[in-house]
Amino acid sequence: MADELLIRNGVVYDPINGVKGEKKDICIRDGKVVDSVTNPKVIDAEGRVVMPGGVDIHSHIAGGKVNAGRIMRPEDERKGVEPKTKVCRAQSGYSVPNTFATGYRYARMGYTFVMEAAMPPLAARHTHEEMVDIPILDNAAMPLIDNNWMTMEYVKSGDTDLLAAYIAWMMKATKGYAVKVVNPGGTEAWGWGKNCNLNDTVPYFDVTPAEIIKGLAEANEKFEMPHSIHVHGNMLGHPGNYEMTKDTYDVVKGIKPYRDRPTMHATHTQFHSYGGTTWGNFESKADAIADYINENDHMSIDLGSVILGDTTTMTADGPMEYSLYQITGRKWTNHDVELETGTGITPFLYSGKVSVHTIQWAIGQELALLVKDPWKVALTTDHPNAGPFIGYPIIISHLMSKKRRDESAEAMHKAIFDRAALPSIDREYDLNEIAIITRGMTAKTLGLHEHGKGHLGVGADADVAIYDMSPEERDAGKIQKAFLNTKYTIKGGQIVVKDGEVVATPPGRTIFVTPECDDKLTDEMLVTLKDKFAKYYSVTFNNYPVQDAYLPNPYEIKAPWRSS
Amino acid sequence: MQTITLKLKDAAMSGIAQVPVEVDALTPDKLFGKSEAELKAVKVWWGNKQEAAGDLFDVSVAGDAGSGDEVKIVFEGDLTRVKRIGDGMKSGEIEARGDVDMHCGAMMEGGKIVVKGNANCWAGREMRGGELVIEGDAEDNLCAMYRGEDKGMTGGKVMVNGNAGECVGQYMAGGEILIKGNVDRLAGLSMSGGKITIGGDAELFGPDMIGGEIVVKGKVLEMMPSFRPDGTESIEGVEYKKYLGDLAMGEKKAKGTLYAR
Amino acid sequence: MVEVTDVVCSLCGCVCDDIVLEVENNEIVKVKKGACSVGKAKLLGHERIKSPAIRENGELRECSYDEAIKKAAEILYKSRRSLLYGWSSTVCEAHKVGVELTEDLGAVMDNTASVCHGPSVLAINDVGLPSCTLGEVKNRADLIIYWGANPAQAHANHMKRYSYVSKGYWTEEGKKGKKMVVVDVRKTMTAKMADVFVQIKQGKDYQVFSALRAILRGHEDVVPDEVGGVPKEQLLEVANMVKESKFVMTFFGMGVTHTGARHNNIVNAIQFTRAAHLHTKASIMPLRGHYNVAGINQVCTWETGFPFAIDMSRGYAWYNPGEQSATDLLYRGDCDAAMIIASDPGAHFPGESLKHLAKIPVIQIDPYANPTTEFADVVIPAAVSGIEAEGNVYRMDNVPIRLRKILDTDYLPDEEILQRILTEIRAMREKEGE
Amino acid sequence: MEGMNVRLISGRTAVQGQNLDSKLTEKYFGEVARCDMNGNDMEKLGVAKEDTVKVTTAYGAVIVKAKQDDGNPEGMVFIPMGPWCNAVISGDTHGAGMPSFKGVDATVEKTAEAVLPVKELMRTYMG
Repeated sequence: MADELLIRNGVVYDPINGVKGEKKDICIRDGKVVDSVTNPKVIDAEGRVVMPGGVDIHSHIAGGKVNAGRIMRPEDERKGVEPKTKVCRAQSGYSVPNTFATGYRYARMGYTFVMEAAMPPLAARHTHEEMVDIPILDNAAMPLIDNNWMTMEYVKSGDTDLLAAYIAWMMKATKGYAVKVVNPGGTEAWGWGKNCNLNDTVPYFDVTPAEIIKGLAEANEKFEMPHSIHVHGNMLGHPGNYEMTKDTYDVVKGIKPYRDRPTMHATHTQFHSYGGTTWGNFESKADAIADYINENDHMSIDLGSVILGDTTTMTADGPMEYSLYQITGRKWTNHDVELETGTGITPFLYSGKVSVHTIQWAIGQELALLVKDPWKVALTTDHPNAGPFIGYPIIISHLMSKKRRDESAEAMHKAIFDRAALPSIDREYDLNEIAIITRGMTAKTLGLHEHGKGHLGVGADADVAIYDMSPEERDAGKIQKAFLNTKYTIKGGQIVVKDGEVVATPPGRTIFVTPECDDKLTDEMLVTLKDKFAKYYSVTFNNYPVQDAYLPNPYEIKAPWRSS
Repeated sequence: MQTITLKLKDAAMSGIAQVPVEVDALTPDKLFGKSEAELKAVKVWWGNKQEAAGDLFDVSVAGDAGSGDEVKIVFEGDLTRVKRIGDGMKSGEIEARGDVDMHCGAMMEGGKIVVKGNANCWAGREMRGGELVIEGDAEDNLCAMYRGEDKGMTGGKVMVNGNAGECVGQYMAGGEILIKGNVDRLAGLSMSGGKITIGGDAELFGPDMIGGEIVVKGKVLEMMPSFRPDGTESIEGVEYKKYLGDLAMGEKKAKGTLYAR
Repeated sequence: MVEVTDVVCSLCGCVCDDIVLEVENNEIVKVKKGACSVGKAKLLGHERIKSPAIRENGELRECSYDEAIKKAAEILYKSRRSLLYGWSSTVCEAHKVGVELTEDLGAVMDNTASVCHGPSVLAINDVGLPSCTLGEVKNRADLIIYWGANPAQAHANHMKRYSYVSKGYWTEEGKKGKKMVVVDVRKTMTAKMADVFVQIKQGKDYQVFSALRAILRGHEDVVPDEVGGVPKEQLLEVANMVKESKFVMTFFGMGVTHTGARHNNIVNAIQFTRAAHLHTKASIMPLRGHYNVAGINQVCTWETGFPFAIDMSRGYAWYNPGEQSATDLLYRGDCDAAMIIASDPGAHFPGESLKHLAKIPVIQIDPYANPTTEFADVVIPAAVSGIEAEGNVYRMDNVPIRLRKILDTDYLPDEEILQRILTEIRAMREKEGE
Repeated sequence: MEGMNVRLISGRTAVQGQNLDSKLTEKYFGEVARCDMNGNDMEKLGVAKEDTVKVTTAYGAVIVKAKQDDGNPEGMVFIPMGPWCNAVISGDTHGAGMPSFKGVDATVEKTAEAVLPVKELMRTYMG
């Protein structure tokens, strides 16, 4: 007998299908949304908010960097400990939770897909090993391809087709999803303790970060890639960086995407929207960035919104983490990866008593509120950089309630009234807009809506979140509570959370993209690549690619070469 | 005043292994207001299982208490494998009659603990307030931080009549420690506040200090090579050499002070 | 005869992956390329434990896998506090089952880091670790420091593949364009190759690091004329070499973790690297011993939050080396049963700790008999990972590499043995209605 | 002559590594059940290569064979890591999890006693 489920009478928000708070039944059979069911188990969702499973576009949940953060922070791991239960494994950690806690906590918030935002190709096996250990969630990971010597050499020589062949090989070798860019050129320069601005020349490689971004965007569009290039630009976190951020966006402006999606996704934009020239006169320039996004259609962004409190910052942007550690003097881990990328990790405390942190806190929300079209914005905290993902409900409650924002601002450093725009913004998100920035936009921007994610149309994955709140709820505290623990989370047709408790822990799938590249091009590229392995890598060419054993539940998306 | 006497039964430590009994559930504030039957039923971790306090200890109760402050717990029997005595305690008094195992007085916020014997490692770990008296020796990491934390003891008073082991007051940020005897290496490691007084000898004390002070009344067996002499100062009528550091942390951070003879 | 290439060595933390073997009739007959003498010895094989066995009246009696696994499960199931120790010479797939078993039992899980680079992990807990992959060293480093380490003996391919002798992008000339400093208490084989040999007094590493840090931070004035047996002039010389380098790499070994201030030596070594970074690009790395000791630290960390010495008795992880680490549990007589897998405490633990191991029931899972076998009450032979079983391992720089299966075997892989023990334990629990 | 006060350290050697998985062999025994000393120290003790010496610490005593290695400073002896060295090492880790495998105060003296083979050495722990 078919496995059927009927979610009855919920108030459904399914923005991809244009459903904005309609009372509607959701029928599920064998893990998919269907038209009708015959003999289902029934969930009564009368008066409750129903959304597709959440889709996180950018979060650091698995891999060497995250684990190095855990090893460095036993004091974080001792927070949030929960003993094993009949269903759940033991949990540890707050800003860098163990893999099990990561799966449970996301599922409890109604999320069913999370994108690991940065996978060092050489350590891709590690990322996959951890992703397999994250229960419930479907996931994917973006390999870092911007500071790679191969990339920079092809950008320099202008061989976009060969660069595309390299991207294709890398996606397959790492079982990755999209091209990730982190401080292009700057991370390579960090190999010598240096850094790069957008138009600086990368030491020894004679290319600029701007050229790297442009080259990768062009090469990415050679294929029918579901996602654009995913960019963490240069000079993250530096006062006055907003001009460079806009210049970065301009770099890809003329490049035509393969379909109706942006050419570049700019991630954790909060960290890139800074005015002033020093930390002393630091101010929000979220308005300037929002204006740019409002006026242009080739860009999407995610917030990187700040959650106050202690967290663990981690990024492939090694020089940025070094500057942060120089400010705090706290512990610092760095891990440069040969020929490819790097990693920096340092703990950080965002305090509402500190002017800079207060302004940072405001910027993330300003971006959400000043960008007019929510289809261009995704909710993230760049977990755990601006704060742990379990803070999402806090941000949702602030975006939905001007009153809540005013109350929070009142308790914070006065700088928020002088050097940020947030207190003067009246806009409040509605639930439809929340559904957009947490599932509709993210699924669409990643191209996952065509693979069953982020919506509840017939044929979609039966990933559903039922929140224990009425669509009329205006109390920010109650909204926050409802979004932290669902009434039900359903993953692939199976109830995984009930009344805020995890009740089942099925394994998730790993989604990866296979760009299809001409053999001749590939062979030509491989001559250069094999030479790199022979001379410079510390592992062999044959031991490099991720073996199938690392993806017990694979889901492949093919990206054909574009004929035109 | 109420006195609760908990004598560890001999059977608990008579197996081939001495599996530690962890008594963080047995503090004056947690036991206040419990009847003798309730008290005996309190669950105590012993290895991977929880046992009723009454099954592990002979329990006797005398007197009454109006608040946690008026509760005194006396631990008796072989306490060498009894861990976490007074862990997180907020008020009242604990007397441990014998040598105690690790984490005695860890996370303590108030009240008083007297150990009539030696204390194993991590006594007074992350202590926030109250008073801890160890009549014998304290082993290593007295009043230190938990792994990875940047603060150890932040408040309260600790007195050790005997000697203490390595890393006394590691990452200490406040409060006072007085050791009458000698200490092993690295006392006051990464200390940022508070005061450690060592009655006896010490070696390599104060490394990576960024605040606070250490006074060594006995012999200095070996001095850190990264402190700057800064004249002399008189403490209680005795002339001490003063040092500033640790300069290995850089000039800006080197705000610790050592006094040695 | 078949030639097998890209074979991954499962001996030390170097995890060399360019080994070429000749295989004939399911036997490795020749190591053609890539392995050092130590790795070669492993690949060519040693005498194996023939059969599962259970100790009866002091003697090991051979038995079936089923019987040994059932006996092992009984021992662990009955235990109030068992120690599951070892793990560094097996693959991550086995580690995962190990963590699950630990959690299920409410046991203590510890690994051999506890007696080699556990102190390094403790130091990372306090200050982090500025490091890199070994290829970075190969391509960029012009100053190599080996401190308390003797790779010429213990990691024979290390200098050739990754550091002093290797050639890379900016180091085309190999050792010609590099300098090497060795800090040790005795003049080892490695020390004899060094440009500068700093001979320090045994146990004085800590103060030497502090002195170097003070110098690198501009306070040479406070440093006395001699620190830890090293003249100040030589400290200044080393500090200058650091300042003048483009990329300085410090590798350290058990000469620093086993002595004096132990983990605080490593805190200080890392602080030295942080101070060096003010002048140059500076990185530091522990020379990990077993091929997958880094891996067990990784797996334990993502699954429990903590890298070693993990106590699951309360159903969640509590981490405190020095309390839950294996030598401590045994020395203190804290545990009532032990399962030893892929390691040999019999040879590598202090005698004072072994006395307790001799008293309690011991399960051993290993391909080879060793001193621990003398204590074992249940012996379960395993396939050799990297020769007879595949799986993931982490090199000393945490680069994940997949071990290959070269030969067929009837021995069970570690993962399967553990899974079967876990299944038995769960069946016992169900039977008793827990 | 009386025992000489020394500092004992242990560590890896290549041959010890080659025999990690064959510790019950003669090769391992020959490599690991030995004590490297400075030639001058050997002279003072009146021991020659292959003579047996008794190394005693506060935690135990062990018999090993003497071997000359002038890379060792005088007053320090080296026993490769393994069962013989561990016979005289303390289990106390000072709350750090790591025993002091290096830097142990010891005395060395010439002895006529024989080195215990590994299995017999293990049996001494059985009590």
